[in-house]
Amino acid sequence: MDLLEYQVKEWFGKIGIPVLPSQRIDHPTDLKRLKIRFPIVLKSQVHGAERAKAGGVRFAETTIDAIAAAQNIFSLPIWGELPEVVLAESQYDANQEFYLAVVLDTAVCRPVLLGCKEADIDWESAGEKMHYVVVEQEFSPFYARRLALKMGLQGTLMQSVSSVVEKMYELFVQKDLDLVEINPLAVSATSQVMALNGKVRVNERAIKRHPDLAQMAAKIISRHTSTEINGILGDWDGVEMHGKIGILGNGTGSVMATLDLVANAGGKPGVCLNLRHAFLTDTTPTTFRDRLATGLKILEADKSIQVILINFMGSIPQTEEVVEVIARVVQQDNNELKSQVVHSNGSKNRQEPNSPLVVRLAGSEFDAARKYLATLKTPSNALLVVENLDEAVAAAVRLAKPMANKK
Amino acid sequence: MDLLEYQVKEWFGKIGIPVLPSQRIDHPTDLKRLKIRFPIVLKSQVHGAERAKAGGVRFAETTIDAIAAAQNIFSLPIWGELPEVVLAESQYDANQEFYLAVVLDTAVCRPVLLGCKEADIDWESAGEKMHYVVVEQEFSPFYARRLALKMGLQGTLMQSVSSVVEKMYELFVQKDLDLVEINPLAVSATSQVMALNGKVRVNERAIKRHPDLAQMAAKIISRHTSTEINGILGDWDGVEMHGKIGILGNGTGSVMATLDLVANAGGKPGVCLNLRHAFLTDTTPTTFRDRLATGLKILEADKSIQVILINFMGSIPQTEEVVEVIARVVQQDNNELKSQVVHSNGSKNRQEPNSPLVVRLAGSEFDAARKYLATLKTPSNALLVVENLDEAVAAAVRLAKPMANKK
Amino acid sequence: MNLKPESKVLIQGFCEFISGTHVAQMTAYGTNLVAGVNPGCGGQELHGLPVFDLVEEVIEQFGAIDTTIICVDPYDVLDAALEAIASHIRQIIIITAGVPPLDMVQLLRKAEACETLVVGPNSPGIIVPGKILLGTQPSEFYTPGAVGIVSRSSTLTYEIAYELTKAGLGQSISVSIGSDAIVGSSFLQWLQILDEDETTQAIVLVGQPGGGSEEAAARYIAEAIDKPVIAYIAGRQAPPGKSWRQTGTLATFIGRDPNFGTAQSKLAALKEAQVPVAERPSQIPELLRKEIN
Amino acid sequence: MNLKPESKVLIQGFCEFISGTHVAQMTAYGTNLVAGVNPGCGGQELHGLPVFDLVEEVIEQFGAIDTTIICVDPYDVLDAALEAIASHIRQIIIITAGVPPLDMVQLLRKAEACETLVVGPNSPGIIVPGKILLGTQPSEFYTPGAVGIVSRSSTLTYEIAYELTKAGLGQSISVSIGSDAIVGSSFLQWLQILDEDETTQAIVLVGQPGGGSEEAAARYIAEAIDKPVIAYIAGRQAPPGKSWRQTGTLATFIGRDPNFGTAQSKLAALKEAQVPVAERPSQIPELLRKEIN
Repeated sequence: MDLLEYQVKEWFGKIGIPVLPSQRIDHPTDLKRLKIRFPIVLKSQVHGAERAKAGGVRFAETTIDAIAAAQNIFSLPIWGELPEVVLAESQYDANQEFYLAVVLDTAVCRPVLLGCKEADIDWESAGEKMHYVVVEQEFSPFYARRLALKMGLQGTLMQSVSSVVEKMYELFVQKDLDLVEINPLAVSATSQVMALNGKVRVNERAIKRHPDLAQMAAKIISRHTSTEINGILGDWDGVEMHGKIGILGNGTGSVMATLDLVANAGGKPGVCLNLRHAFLTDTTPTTFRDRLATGLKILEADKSIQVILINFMGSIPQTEEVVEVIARVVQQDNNELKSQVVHSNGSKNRQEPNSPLVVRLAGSEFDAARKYLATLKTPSNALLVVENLDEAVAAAVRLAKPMANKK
Repeated sequence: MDLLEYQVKEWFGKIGIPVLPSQRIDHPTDLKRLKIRFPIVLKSQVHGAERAKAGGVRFAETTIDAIAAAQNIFSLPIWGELPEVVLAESQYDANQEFYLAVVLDTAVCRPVLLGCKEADIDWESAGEKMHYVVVEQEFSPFYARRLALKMGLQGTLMQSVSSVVEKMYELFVQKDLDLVEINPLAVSATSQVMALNGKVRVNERAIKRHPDLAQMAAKIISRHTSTEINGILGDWDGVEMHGKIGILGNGTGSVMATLDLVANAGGKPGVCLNLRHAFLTDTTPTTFRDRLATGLKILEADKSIQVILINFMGSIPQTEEVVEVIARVVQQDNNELKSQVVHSNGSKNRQEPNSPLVVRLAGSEFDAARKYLATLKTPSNALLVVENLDEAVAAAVRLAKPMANKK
Repeated sequence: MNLKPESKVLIQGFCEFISGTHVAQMTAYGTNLVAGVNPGCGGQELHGLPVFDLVEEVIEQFGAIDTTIICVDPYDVLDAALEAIASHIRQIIIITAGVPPLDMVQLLRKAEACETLVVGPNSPGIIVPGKILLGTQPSEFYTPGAVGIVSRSSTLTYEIAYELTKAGLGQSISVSIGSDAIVGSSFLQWLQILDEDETTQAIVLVGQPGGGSEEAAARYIAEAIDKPVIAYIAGRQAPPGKSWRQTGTLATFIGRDPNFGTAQSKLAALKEAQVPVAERPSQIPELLRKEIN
Repeated sequence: MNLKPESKVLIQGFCEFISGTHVAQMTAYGTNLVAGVNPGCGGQELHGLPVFDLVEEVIEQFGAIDTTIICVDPYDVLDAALEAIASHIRQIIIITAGVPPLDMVQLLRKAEACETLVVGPNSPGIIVPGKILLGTQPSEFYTPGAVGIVSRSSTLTYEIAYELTKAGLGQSISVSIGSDAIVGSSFLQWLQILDEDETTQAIVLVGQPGGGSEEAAARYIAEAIDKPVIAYIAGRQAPPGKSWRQTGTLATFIGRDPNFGTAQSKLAALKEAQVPVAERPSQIPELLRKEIN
């Protein structure tokens, strides 16, 4: 989950990272009660990158200018997102600008401190200019000094930069972050440092143990579409493609392998979901059964999906209830089909049944499930239960083809 | 530094330890705007023990009763301390009462979790009933469960008690405490737990790195006498006795050894101060020189002190400045003597010079100092410089005797 | 690694990642499962196991424990593992998925200092077919034999075992190191164990996008592994963005390939190391046969 | 413990607890003081020592360091010590007084895990008269000889050395373990070192109120020390309340004597162990002579 700039700066201020005086503007008229001095800069609070290029950053010297600029920014979508908040901030005379970050490096299984004596880095050629320190053991300020010295800093500037890095690390651990970045960290002519812009990415698995973060996430979920959420909260635990075959599985590797098989068999994979752990959008604890039900709902709601391929093998939690969920979905089709014929609302497509389900079940734990599913009365093609994975994939691909543009 | 109950409960509430609804009362009329429901209990916020016995805890069922009780409490000193605040709190039906604490055990160099299934323990016989767990490595909740199980708890009560201990530990580390105690932790008929009273002792060496604590300490220092401060903030780094010979030294052991020598030579040691590190009352960083000056001032202000014995040996920081401080004190005597004779304020004793100084200096670093002090013109007996410790002690004892009741 | 059938095993927690069926399966397989630990439930019995509140109580009753299988809620994994380490358990298998990565960083620092092997999190564990089952791998897909499997996936691990079994190729050891971004034991450690294991004649390496462990494994195979290795990488057709999630967008800074974390990068490394790569799980047996013969 | 004169020594920090005189004294004594570390001052020279920003820079230039003497501000001691441990320095002497006790708890956990010896905090260090000086003990009061001194005090340690020297009794090793409530190395460790040291023929133990280390030392002397030991305990005449400060008022709970921490408790334990106790520092030489002869 990525925070907005004004939220990042609130956190920075609280933990003691120097930030400029600023004020949150919810409506252009708030600028009449501005508590900071002109000239100011007004910044659109959106998640998308390249906000300045898109016109989301404007300078103002008077209240009238500021209100006009804010009106402009409030009505300017950036990467499809309209800001709910604009940040008004003092201006700062920077002599130098640095880049600082703390990031979790999964290759070494440790947090890494990053620093560069340039801001706005060209990522392609950053290698030589970017310095890093791996936080091998429990953090202690000497790791931050190591970074500042590697960056070539000395004396008091070395100490004030390393003290900012210390606080970034404190935030990183306190809030379970994947990334905290200051870009740029401005250095004044008198060697004072100031975080002019910052980025914070919260690890999605830890959100639920921080009440403040859980609240932020819930707010984002309630206000945005799933694709936007995907962009803001980080990836779903799944893959979003635009083909016709939706995939549900248990475990990333298994879902990926199924996706590959579908593609290799000439099919087009659509949204693929891993049901092994909670979705980002789940605000309360979920069970496997719940996630299957949610996953099926997401795929049914997706208009491009024509076939749903479920791949379960071995043992999954709550086998009986899981089979019940599948049975209910398939039978609901039946009921819905009838009810929709009666209360047709004019949309011809809605009279059609839901996407057919190809369910691959391998392993003796599913013996009872297979028998039970075989007894269900379903519309033809609504449910196919297969044991062999290659066969299941072939069936899904076959079912997807003749039904093109069905929905 | 010991916190008052209402401060403890604020901390408990913030960290998630269950406390009753309560309200801070600064003046009896605040009870007209009471936000909690009657019946309530009103508790005097003082540092002294046995508050209830002294009449500092009263129950009230109506506003009129409550105001009367509060007036009573506000005018009742306990161990010489008048409360600035009274705490109004809801009442609670306890089924059982436990004792919980986290304390730093210096013998094992680790924090220790303590728990007992009885509150209001008789310390003498607590041994068998009190259970403890040493937090050997970094704390993790399993240490708290170990304690709760040793206490003989089970199921959900075991879990809710261990979760309280977890939070106590979090507070202990976050605020650098010597002790955090809940006494009693009430358990309701439905196994809900509630911290009815608590005690927090902050380690005095860590106060300065917590801005909130430093502020509390400064407030206490500004409002109380030094003896009260001694009681509230914990011991001075020194010993307070009531004899005639004040002692200043560098290091606890050296001060203690000097004290013993004085006592063994028939003298009566008074306040003894160790100048090796900052006094509790120092709110800003100090140097050795500063502490010597403060120490001399404290002893001069103490009316029972008749001789000051300084024991320095080997090397002390800032030797030259330190000698300068001694010289100035001795010479100031001269000046003050004159000025006091002129502007006599009627108090005959104040015409007398300050207490004589016996300065023991051993080691070659003091060679220059000895020479310099020998050149000073001082009233007879105002300054005696000796190298041998036993001799210095003998001189101090000798000087203290004929001047009995001088001040 | 102690994988002897008689070694003593404990289960910590019984959340959704483990079921009575799994426990029964382990017991039926002969795993010496002595007890379960579930705080607040001490004195009860669950899935035929005596349940205790603390690990130290189990050790008091049954003596030293060799391996613990952790299935507590994700936010309690660190505590459970630290409790196990404090009780001198030196092999930890974490089945639970969804553990916050910084908890894992803290755990791994401690585990390294105490020379403790951590497998997982988000791993179905280890099986030595016919001998011992430590985790939730369904034993029915396995038969004893000479192929070692090391994988980052959960279900895909036994998907591949199933293909081998169907093709008449038994397995020596199968381990999933866990599909999370940060896991304890590495491909390298397990390749070495399998290389030294006398029963193992060939190795199947199963990878997926994210991180750089397959690349490191490829280099290690080229340098140090004498036995034949076949690889399978899931997710070739998945959009590449997926992999960034596990690496932090800043991984390139520290001198890494911009392709870092993609299936393509892994395939290239394996090709460079001359490790044959299967197109799909069902192709693995035929590739293996070519290498073994 | 490596106390060889040629072992390499570093100073971290130059706060009020160390002066140019101390540094000059160590150098004059032949201590192989290679550098100082003072963040923000790298490249400068102080008291004749080259100053660096980081410990690792010193090691890069001078090779492995045996001992570091920490004199940073009290709140920076933990960081300095962790930096030293990360740079594989295995002997740490902390001169600084006023270190928060919970910082020490954290440091000691780490030091124990890394087998690092920590002396102090609030200690003037170690002297091997005529050979090496590690800390701020004034060497002028010492002469080489056969009496080992182990003490919790600072100034009182060399007060006693001075008495010995004046009486013609030289010293083998003198160490102050530090007078804080929580310190690294213990009386027991040093009694063992002195017992094994070939030069040492007799030991002086110097204690003060607070904690239970003198009591533990008394029991250890009775059980394990063959050489004669003389004790001196300061603070017999001090009001007993003082000792509580260092123990937490709750110490009695865990099965301890209500007298715990007082000078009286220490004297009783020494009597029980039949260790002769001096009344005053100047009495120590005569007691020693009785034991040696």
